[in-house]
Amino acid sequence: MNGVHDMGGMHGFGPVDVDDDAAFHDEWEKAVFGVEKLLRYQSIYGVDEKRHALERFDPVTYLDSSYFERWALGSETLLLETGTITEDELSAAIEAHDGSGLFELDDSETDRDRVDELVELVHEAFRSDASFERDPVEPQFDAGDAIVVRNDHPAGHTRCPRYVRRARGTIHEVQGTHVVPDEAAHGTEVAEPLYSVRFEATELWNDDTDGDAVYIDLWERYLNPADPE
Amino acid sequence: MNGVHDMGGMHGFGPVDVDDDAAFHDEWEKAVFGVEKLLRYQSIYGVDEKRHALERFDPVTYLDSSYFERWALGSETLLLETGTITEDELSAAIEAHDGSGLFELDDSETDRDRVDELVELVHEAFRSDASFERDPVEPQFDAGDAIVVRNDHPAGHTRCPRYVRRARGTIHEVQGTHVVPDEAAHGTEVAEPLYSVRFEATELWNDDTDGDAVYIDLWERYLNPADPE
Amino acid sequence: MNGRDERLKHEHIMEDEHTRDGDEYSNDHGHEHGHSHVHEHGHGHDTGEPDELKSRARALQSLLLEKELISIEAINEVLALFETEVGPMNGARVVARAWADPDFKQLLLEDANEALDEFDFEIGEQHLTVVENTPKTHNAVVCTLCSCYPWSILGLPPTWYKSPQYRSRIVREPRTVLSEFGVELGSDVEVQIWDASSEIRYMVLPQRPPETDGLDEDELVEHVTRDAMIGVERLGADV
Amino acid sequence: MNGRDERLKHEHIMEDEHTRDGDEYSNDHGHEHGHSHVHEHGHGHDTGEPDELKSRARALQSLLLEKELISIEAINEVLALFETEVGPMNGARVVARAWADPDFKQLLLEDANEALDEFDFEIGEQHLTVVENTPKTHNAVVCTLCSCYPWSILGLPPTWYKSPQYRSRIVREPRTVLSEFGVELGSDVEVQIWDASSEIRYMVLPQRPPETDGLDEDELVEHVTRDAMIGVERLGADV
Repeated sequence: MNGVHDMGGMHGFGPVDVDDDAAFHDEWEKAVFGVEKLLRYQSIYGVDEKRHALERFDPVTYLDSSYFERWALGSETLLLETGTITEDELSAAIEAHDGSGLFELDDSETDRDRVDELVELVHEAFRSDASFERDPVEPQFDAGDAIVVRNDHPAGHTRCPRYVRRARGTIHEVQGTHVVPDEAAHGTEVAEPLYSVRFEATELWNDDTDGDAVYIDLWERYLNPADPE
Repeated sequence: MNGVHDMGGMHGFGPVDVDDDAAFHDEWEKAVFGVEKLLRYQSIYGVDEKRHALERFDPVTYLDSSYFERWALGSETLLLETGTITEDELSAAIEAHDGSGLFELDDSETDRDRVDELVELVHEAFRSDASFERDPVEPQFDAGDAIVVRNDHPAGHTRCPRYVRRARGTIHEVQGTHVVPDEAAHGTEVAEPLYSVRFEATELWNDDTDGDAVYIDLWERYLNPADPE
Repeated sequence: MNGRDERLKHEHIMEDEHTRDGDEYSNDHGHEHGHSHVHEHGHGHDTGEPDELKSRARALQSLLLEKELISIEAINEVLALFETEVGPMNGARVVARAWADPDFKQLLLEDANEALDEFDFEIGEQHLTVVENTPKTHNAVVCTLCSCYPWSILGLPPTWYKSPQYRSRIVREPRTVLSEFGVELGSDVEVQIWDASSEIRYMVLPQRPPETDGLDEDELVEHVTRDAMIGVERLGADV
Repeated sequence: MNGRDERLKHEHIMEDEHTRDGDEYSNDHGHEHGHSHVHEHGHGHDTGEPDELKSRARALQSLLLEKELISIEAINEVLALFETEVGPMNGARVVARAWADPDFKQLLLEDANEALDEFDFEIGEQHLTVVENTPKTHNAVVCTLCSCYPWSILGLPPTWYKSPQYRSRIVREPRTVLSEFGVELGSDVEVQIWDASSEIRYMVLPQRPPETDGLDEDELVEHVTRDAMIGVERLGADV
C-alpha cells in the first residue's frame, strides 16, 4: 500500500535527532518489546503480518506514535484479528486494570510448566537461525542485468517502496529464493528470487540528491527487464 | 516538496465521508475564511506562498488539522514571516485575548476610511478577473505530443505531484503562459507554457486502478519529450 | 517521532491540552478501516477542553483588527458576497443554458470564460474549463495537492471535497469513490479525472436528464446539482 | 480530516485526553523546521495527563498474563538475552577480526553468515550482508519502510534510526544527514545507502583507523563503534 510508512524520499520531517540514541526510554517500552518477542516466538502471527498491521493504522496514528507505541497497537490489532483475544476480554481487562506496569503484576499464578515452555521458546529462538529462504527457484535475472521496477500500487502489503518504482537499476546480487512479503502478510506463503538492486541516486531523484547510489532488495515480481524484447 | 499534502494515490485514509457536505461547520471557520480573503485582497502574500506555508507544516499537523485550521495556521505563519505582525505582538494578543470570537469583538474604533478601503478591496476583487496569464512564451509542445514527466524532487514548492512523475502522457491542450508556482511560492515571478496533460490510468497505476484517465495541468519545466532525440 | 501529545509548537504559547470543541460539529463520523486502531478526528465529541488552535486564531484576529488589517464590516461583506453572489446557482444557470442552447454549449466547452461573459455574475472570475459528460464519458474534478475548486461558479467546496479521503483516492480508484456517492458506472463509460494543479478550474457539464424534455432554461436550472457539476453525481445516466 | 483531538478510536474505550508521560523521557527536542508551526512530539513535557495508549497496552499485558500467553519470567529472559548476548559488542568483535585477519575479512564480505559461524554468539541469527567502507566508498544502512536493523549483531536500534527523519532522508540526501551526525565526506567518496527491505540485514565494515596499527583483535574491538557499523560515523577517514 501507498501509506505514510513508505517514507523514503519524503520532505518535511526535519533534522535527525541524533541525540535520541537509546533503544528504550522507559520500562513501558521494555515491556512492549518483551511481550512482542514472546508472542512472535509463539508464532501467533508472522513478521509480515505485523508490519502490515502497523501500515494499516490511520496515517496520523502512524506518524504521531512512537516506535513502541506502534508495536503495542499492532500486537493488539493482530491478537484481536487472530482471535487470540476477544474485544470483550480486552474491554474487561481495561476496565479491571489497576494501572500497574507489567513488571509490577502478580505472575505467581502462572502455571510453572507454561513458564518453562515460554522460556524454552525464547532460548530456542536464540539458538535457531533465521529461516526465510526456500527451495531455489531459477532466477530470471543475473548480476549485472539492467532492470526497471514495475509501477504497481497494491492496496495490500508490499516491500517495493514508491521511490524505486519505474526506476532503472542493475542487479547487484542474486539473493536466493525468499518468501514474498506481499503474500505472507495476507496469509499465503510463496517464494521467489530476491535481488539486491543498485540504483544510481540521480536515477531515483534526478538532481535533487547528494548521494551516489541506493541498494535495495527487491523480489522478482517487482521487476521487469529494462529493455523488454 | 514530497510532503504529505501530495496525497494523490495514497492508501489508508478510508472511505469518503460523503455526508460531511457543508462548506462551514461553525462561526470560527467563517471568521477564518473572511480574514483570509481580506488579507489576500490586500496582497500581503500570494496564493502560492500560502499553499507552501501549509505544506511546510509538520506532517502530523497537516494531516491532523481541518481545512480551516490549516488556513488559520498558514496565515499566522505568513503574517509573521512577512513581518506584518511580530512574535511579540502575537504573544501579547494571545495573553490579552478574552476568548471572544471575531464577530463578538468591538470593531467601533476602526477608522472609517480604512473600513471603506477594505470593503472596496472586496468589491474590486469580485469585479476583476483572475490574472495569472502572462505574455505568451512559445510553447515547446503541441496538442497530441507525447511527453514524459521529469522525476524531480525539489525541496521547495511544486505543483507536479509524485503520482505523475516519470509517467508518459499526451498533451491534451496548450493552456497559455502561466506564472510558475515553484518560483512564485518563493518570491520570484517567472512565466512558462502550461499544458493540460492526459495520462492513461494504467500508465499511472498499472493494474491498481479502476479509472481510465487523469488530466492534470503541468508546466513546461516538469516535462520532457517522450522520445528525446 | 515519539509522542502522542498534541500541542502546537510556538515559543511563547505552550498550553498542554486542546481538543476540538465537540459541540461545534454536527457530524460524528470516525474513519474505520475495518480494524480497531484508527486515529479518530474529533467531530462531535464534547471533550470540554479548550481548543488552543482556535483560541489562538481568535487572538490573532483581534490583533489584525487592532492593526486595521481587517474589519468586521469588510469580513461581513465578503461573507455576504459568498452567500448571495456565489454558489452552485451560478453553475446551474450555466449548465441549464448549455442544455437549452447548443451554440452556447459549444462556446462553453471551447472557451468557458468567453461563454461566461454572457452572465452578470458579480464574482472574481477564475479561468474556467468545462468538461462534458456523455453516455460514454464521466468526468470528475479534484485537487490532490490542496483543495482548488471552481468557487466562482460553484461557491465554496463541501468538506468532503477537501478531505484526504477524496483527494487521495479519486485519481486512483474513481469508480470505487463514485460508488460511495451512489454512482455506479458501467464498464463502457470512460472515467476521466481532472486534477486542478494550476489556476485553471474545472467544472463538469452533466448530461441533460431525459425527464427534462421541453423544459426551458429557468426550469432546467432546478435539475442541476452541485455534485453533478463536481462529477460525483451522474445526471441523465440513462440517456 | 477534521480535528486536532487526539484519541484512539476503539469502541469501548473512549477517554478524552492522553499525552505522553513527560517524565519518562530524557530528551526534550522539538522539531523546528525554521517556521513556527510544527507539531511537537511530546518528549519531556510533564503534562500530568494520563496516557491512554500506554495504560491500554498495560491492560492488554495483564490479559495476556492471565491467558498465560506471556510470563514475566520469560519476558525477563528475553530482556536479559538482549542485554547480555546481543549488542554492538558482537559486531565490534566481527569488525576487529576482519581488520586483523585478511582471510576472515574476505569471507565476511563474501558470505557473512558463514564467517559468523566462527563466533559463539548466542543469538537468533539473521541473514547478514557486510558492506565495506574504503577511502573512496562510504556505506550506511536504513530501513525506509519500517525499521529493520541487524539486531543479531548490533543489538537494538537507537531511536533516531527508527525515526521518520532518518528513514525519509538518508536515501535522498545522505551527505546532509551524515553531516548532522558530524560526518563530512569529500566529493571523491561515493555514498552508498543500503535500504533493508527484505529479511537480509546489512552492516557496515568500517575502515581501520590509522592509529590502530599493531593492535591485536582484543584491542581493536575498543575502536569499533555502533554508529560506524550503521554507517553514520566514519572511522579511518584519513587512511
